[in-house]
Amino acid sequence: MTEPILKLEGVCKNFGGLKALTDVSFALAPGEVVGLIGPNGAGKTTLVNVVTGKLPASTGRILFEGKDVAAQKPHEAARRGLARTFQIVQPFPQMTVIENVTAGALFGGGAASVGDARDMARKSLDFVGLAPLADRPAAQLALAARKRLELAKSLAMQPKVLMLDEVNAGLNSSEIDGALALIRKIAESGVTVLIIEHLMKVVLSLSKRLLVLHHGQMIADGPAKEIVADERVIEAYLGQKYAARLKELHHA
Amino acid sequence: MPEPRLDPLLELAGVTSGYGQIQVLWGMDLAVHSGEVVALVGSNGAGKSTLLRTISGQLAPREGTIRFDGRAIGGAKPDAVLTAGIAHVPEGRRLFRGLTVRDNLLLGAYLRTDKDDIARDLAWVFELFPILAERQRQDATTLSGGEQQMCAVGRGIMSRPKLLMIDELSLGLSPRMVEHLGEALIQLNKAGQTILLVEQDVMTAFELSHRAYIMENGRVTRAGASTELMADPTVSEAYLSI
Amino acid sequence: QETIKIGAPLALTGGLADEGHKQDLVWKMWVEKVNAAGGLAVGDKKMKVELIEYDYQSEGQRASQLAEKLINDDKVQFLFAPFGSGHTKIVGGVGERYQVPTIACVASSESVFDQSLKHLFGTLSPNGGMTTAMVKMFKEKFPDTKTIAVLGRDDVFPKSMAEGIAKAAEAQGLTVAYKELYPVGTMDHAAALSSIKAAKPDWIYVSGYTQDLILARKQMQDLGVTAPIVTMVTGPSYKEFTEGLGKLADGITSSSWWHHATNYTGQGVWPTTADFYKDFQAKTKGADPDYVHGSCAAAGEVIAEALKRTGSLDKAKLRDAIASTDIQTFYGPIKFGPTGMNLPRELPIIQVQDETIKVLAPADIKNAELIAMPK
Amino acid sequence: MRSGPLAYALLAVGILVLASTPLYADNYVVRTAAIVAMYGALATSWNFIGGFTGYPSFSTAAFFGLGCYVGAICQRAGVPMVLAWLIATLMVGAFAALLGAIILRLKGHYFAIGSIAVVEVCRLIVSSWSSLTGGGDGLNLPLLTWGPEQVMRFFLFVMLAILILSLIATALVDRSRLGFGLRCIHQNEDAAAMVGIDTTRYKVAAYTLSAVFCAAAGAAYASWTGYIDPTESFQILMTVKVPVMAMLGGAGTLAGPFLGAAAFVLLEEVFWANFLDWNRAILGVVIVLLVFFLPGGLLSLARKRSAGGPA
Amino acid sequence: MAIYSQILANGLMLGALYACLAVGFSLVWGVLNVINMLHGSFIILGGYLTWFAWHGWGIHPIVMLPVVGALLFALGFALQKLVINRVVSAPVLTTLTLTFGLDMILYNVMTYWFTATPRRVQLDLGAVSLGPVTLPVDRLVGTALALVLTLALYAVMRGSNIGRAIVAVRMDRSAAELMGIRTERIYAITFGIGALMAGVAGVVFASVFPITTNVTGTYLGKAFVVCVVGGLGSVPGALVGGLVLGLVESLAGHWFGPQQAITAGFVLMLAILLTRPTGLVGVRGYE
Ligand SMILES: Nc1ncnc2c1ncn2[C@@H]1O[C@H](COP(=O)(O)OP(=O)(O)OP(=O)(O)O)[C@@H](O)[C@H]1O
Ligand SMILES: Nc1ncnc2c1ncn2[C@@H]1O[C@H](COP(=O)(O)OP(=O)(O)OP(=O)(O)O)[C@@H](O)[C@H]1O
Ligand SMILES: [Mg+2]
Ligand SMILES: [Mg+2]
Repeated sequence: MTEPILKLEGVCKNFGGLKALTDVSFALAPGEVVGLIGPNGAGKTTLVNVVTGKLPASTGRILFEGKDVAAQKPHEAARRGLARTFQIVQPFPQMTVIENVTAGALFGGGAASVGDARDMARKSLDFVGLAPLADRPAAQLALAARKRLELAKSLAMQPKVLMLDEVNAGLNSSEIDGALALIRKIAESGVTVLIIEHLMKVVLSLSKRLLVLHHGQMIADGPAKEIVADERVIEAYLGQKYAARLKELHHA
Repeated sequence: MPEPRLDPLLELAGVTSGYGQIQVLWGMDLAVHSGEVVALVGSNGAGKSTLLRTISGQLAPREGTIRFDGRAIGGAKPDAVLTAGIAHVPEGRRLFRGLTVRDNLLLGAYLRTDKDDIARDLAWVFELFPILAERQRQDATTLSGGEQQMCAVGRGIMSRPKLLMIDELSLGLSPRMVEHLGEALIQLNKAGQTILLVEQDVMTAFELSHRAYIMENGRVTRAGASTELMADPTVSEAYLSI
Repeated sequence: QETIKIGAPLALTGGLADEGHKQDLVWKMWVEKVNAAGGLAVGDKKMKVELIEYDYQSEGQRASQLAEKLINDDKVQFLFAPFGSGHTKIVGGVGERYQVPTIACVASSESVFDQSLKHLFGTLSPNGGMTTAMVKMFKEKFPDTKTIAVLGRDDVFPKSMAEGIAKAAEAQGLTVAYKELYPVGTMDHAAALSSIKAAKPDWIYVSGYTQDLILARKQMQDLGVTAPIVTMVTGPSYKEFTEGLGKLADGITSSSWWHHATNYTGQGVWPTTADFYKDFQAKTKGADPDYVHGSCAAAGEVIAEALKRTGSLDKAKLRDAIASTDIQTFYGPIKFGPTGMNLPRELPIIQVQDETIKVLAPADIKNAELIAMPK
Repeated sequence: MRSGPLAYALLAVGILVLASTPLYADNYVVRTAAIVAMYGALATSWNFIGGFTGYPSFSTAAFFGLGCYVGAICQRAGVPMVLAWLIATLMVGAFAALLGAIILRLKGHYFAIGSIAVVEVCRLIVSSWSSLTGGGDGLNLPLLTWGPEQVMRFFLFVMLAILILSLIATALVDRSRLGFGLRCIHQNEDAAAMVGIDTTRYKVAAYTLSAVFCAAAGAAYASWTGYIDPTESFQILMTVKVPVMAMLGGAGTLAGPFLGAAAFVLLEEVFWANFLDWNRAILGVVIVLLVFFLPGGLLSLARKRSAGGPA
Repeated sequence: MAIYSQILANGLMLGALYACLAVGFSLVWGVLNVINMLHGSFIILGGYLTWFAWHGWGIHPIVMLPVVGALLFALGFALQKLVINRVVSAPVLTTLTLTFGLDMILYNVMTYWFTATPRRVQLDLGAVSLGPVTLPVDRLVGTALALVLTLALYAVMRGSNIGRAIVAVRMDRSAAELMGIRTERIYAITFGIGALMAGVAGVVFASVFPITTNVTGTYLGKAFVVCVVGGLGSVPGALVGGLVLGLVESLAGHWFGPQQAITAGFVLMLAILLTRPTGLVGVRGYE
């Protein structure tokens, strides 16, 4: 059993009286691809925010490569190799696509100079297939391209753990297929990936293991097949109709 | 009196539109009849939201005509379009922060002056979405994503539109929530509401609608009864895989 | 034909606009009168006077900028400094650098003149003269006066008055029961006045500009703060003060540098105070001049005298001639001390009685007795 | 901020014109040139925080005023003039860094208010700390004993030097990691932090840079006029005027703030010389028109011409 | 102890005036994202109109209240409709530059016509005593008016369609359009209301303080502080901010002398900015 790369122990986060996360614990092994699902408002985005230092945890430990990083700032997380994408995409709108990615390489990816960073950025644009749009201002991109830009930026930061917060929401089926291939490629390069998504197609086709958050609590953690059959998960998240549809597919 | 069954409630012919120098719609034809649920599906950036914005008056069409309820409404301002009877539930819910759920719903009735009817419609929205009644004094943006979507739809209903246009009903919602909202829409339609639904999740869209249009690059490429389209192998290949 | 050019950076807009307009008014009156008489005598020929004014918008930086413009672009031979000690210092500094004689008509703080500006001359007497005599007189008339409360604006002149009166009062055996400064931009005096009320002083002394004083008087009334003597410096010297307060101004005492009730005779375009008063009333349709008007109108005579005596436009000679000025004017004697300030003289103490200004001292122009504040 | 050759040419011409005024013009023109250089330095300085980083800072007058006071107090204590300026620059820089670490936690509107409050608080503290600052009486500084021409030239070159230093700093920052990071922060601060930019440190650096040149200019200005007081040194008007200048020229560009400052000072010059009663209103009208017709600043004129059609 | 009841009364009365002074500014800033540099001049304009009516024709300020309110509403509405709306969605620095320019014009016009002479409406209504506390009648009436007007505005904002529309436009302009709200009109109405509140504050102020154009900057500064202390863009925020500021200044003036009173206000403001940037009762969302 390898040492987990990211481990949460009893993490809680409160907003005033609201308990957004209660006693959340789990661990990710290096290179693993794990899905995180849960109803709207369950606390998924909050979890990412806490792990990346955007929000301070109220209590609990966050271990990254064995070190407690609960008190880190976002930029420290980025430099350590903890990258994330935003549920609502956050580009630097007036900058070109390549500049956006260069920022990732320069500050998060440890590039020595702006020139080096540019080279790294180019590679990561090639990787996600955005190279043709490199000189467009980010604001002009359509949604799918913006989501790719988020990915490219995160990749340029040379992350060890990548947290994807609904990168596929709003994409249609064929676009999703492209995105899936891309994420698989990233995972194959050894990056640990945590996928947050409401599209079960994406979650199921990428991850063998699923975590389920509900009202800020981790109600299930285990192999995907078992999880989608779990009554609590169906009750809280999938709904009977959808679960039935899934089961049908499994039989087919 | 025109025959309501035959004459479409909303009719677009050859509409083009866009932003500044970017043209997005390249000659859209589309019709919605009274009492129908019509779905509009298509790839990302096809121009679905742009189409709804053009209908609701946030964008002016550059060419073509938009007729609603027998009148041309192309180029009218949003308040005029709303008065004519079209409500637009925008992509991403766009509830007003700092206002309660109830105030948000009442803003849907901003242009209406019939106090008693407004109260009745509010009660009807609360009946349709009981959770909103429970939360009516809460700041709307503290609702969960699904509840916000209900509130947005409810706000659309509050203008008592002849046509309700909903953009991206299921975006970012849990499967269970999508199911729940779908049921609510069917209930609404049964009560006589005409609906134009833009939906990324094609399966859901076809299930909820009578007819559907498929859009690509600012044009309609396919149209027909939803059940037929769903059965069409070319369509299911391109748009349906679980 | 050559003219004599006098430059004046003035505050025609901004906080000091009213004062600026007063200066503008009487200087123009003086120039008109001088030119109507053919001009000023320089030796044996007469030269017309030209007054060049710019609005410095009550901003010190701009005042110094405009002073330089006047000297460099307009080639003025003399400068009139603007209102107030602070801005006088700034303009005086510029005059000094270019060795252009500068006449300050409305700066009374000694700190302005103690920085060895050799080209700056002030027609007001030191304001030290306003405190000691006042304490002495009030103590004499109202022997029960034991305590004083002082509230002063934190600005060059009002602050030095507040500090001066406190010192003079202590020196003559009074107790200073309250002494605070309020900052520029104070909107409300209620807190300070409530504290003063609690201290129950026999004499309340407030210094500041007209608008501060109107507010302070009004709030004293509202909050029931009274004392047998209430002094507001230099409130009653200004008609804006008495007009703004109406009945409420009654009983308020103050000191001033000049009052039109005085009767001086001297040289220049207005040989007597009455002459000036008459012209002024004609010009303003019946308004009364205050010390700003008087001091500024007399300042021109300093220049006239120096030109007459030197008979040339040589700057250095003119400067020396001004330094040795010793003349009588309708405004009173002007003779500069070693720092360039007009010599101390007995300054008028005034009081508002029945909404008009009465002079309590000095004895020769006195036309009323000190009365206690009406209850 | 892509500064083309045009910007550099404009700058060079501008600086040369200012520097050469003593050759052909009278002292007053030289003085105006020095004031242009001074405001140019202030606006260029503001650009670090306001232009690059996009934080609406109104602290300029605080730094300027503190510069005046630190310089004056040092000089009165016998420190040689230039050394006093240096001390003022360093001390105010350190102060800005400390202050920045506190108020840069605020964003948008709140930062704007915080930064403007700093000016007021500094003014109030300076005016109530009479033992050190002379309070409302102000402070006198030793006047230079040279002739007026020499003094004027000297201060023209001092102000020009500060301006040039601020421009060089701008050009350097523009090309560096710091500049890149600041522009990222301008565009989207959350995202900037997420790509690994230490936003706090970067912002503090920008804020400090925006202070040091103001402090230097303030200290030099105090020596130049020879008398300072709290109301003149901490002018709210200056704090609003400097960003307005930068906006007029083009915020976030290399040459814009300087050009805006030059235009503003010259316009003021023309108006109050020619319209005694209405100078303020006329300047107001000019500002309103500029906002309408040149929202991107004066530089956008030049850019429009050189850029040609849409890309 | 008597002195403290007086000090508290002073503080509350002053605070209500501060609230009245700031509420329009806060609204315009919060809703339109415009830092309205004209606000101080609007107040003085309202004050001068009152003074001239009183001085020239003996019209009582109470009568002028609706008149001045209507005039300033019209002025604000027109300014926004014709001028500011053209750049209203530009960054805050641009609109600030614009209102700064407009204020230079208005200020110049006012000093030219009215001069800088301090004017005062000499109502001199005397004072009433409540035990050890003396309450000036005019200020008491002013305080009551300030409170009533502020609360009236609050009622409008909370309960009426226009109020909801104003909040909606502030939060999401394009979604508001979809509700049939004509956003430009709402902007103009909001700016008009801001000017109206400034105008009526001017009426109250002219009856209580001497007014002159010199104090426009002071008023603006107070409005800033009140907004921050209470919270930007909300009526209760301005009310709470005004009252707290009035109390703090009053107490600090008593304890540390008037010189420190204003400093105390600013220190309070900085402290609140740093610990609770949204103000004491503010809502989030103006970052
Ligand atoms: N900054 C905040 N302040 C107060 N409450 C917050 C804040 N951020 C999130 N919340 C609340 O915390 C809860 C969890 O939100 P979160 O965004 O983590 O949900 P989520 O699981 O990502 O939901 P979704 O699937 O809709 O994106 C919600 O009730 C939300 O309203
Ligand atoms: N405000 C805008 N300015 C410029 N271009 C825009 C704007 N909004 C959308 N676009 C462009 O118009 C095109 C169509 O966008 P639209 O939002 O209508 O697509 P859509 O079909 O609704 O897609 P989605 O499924 O992502 O919602 C896209 O290429 C997009 O980049
Ligand atoms: Mg989320
Ligand atoms: Mg869309």
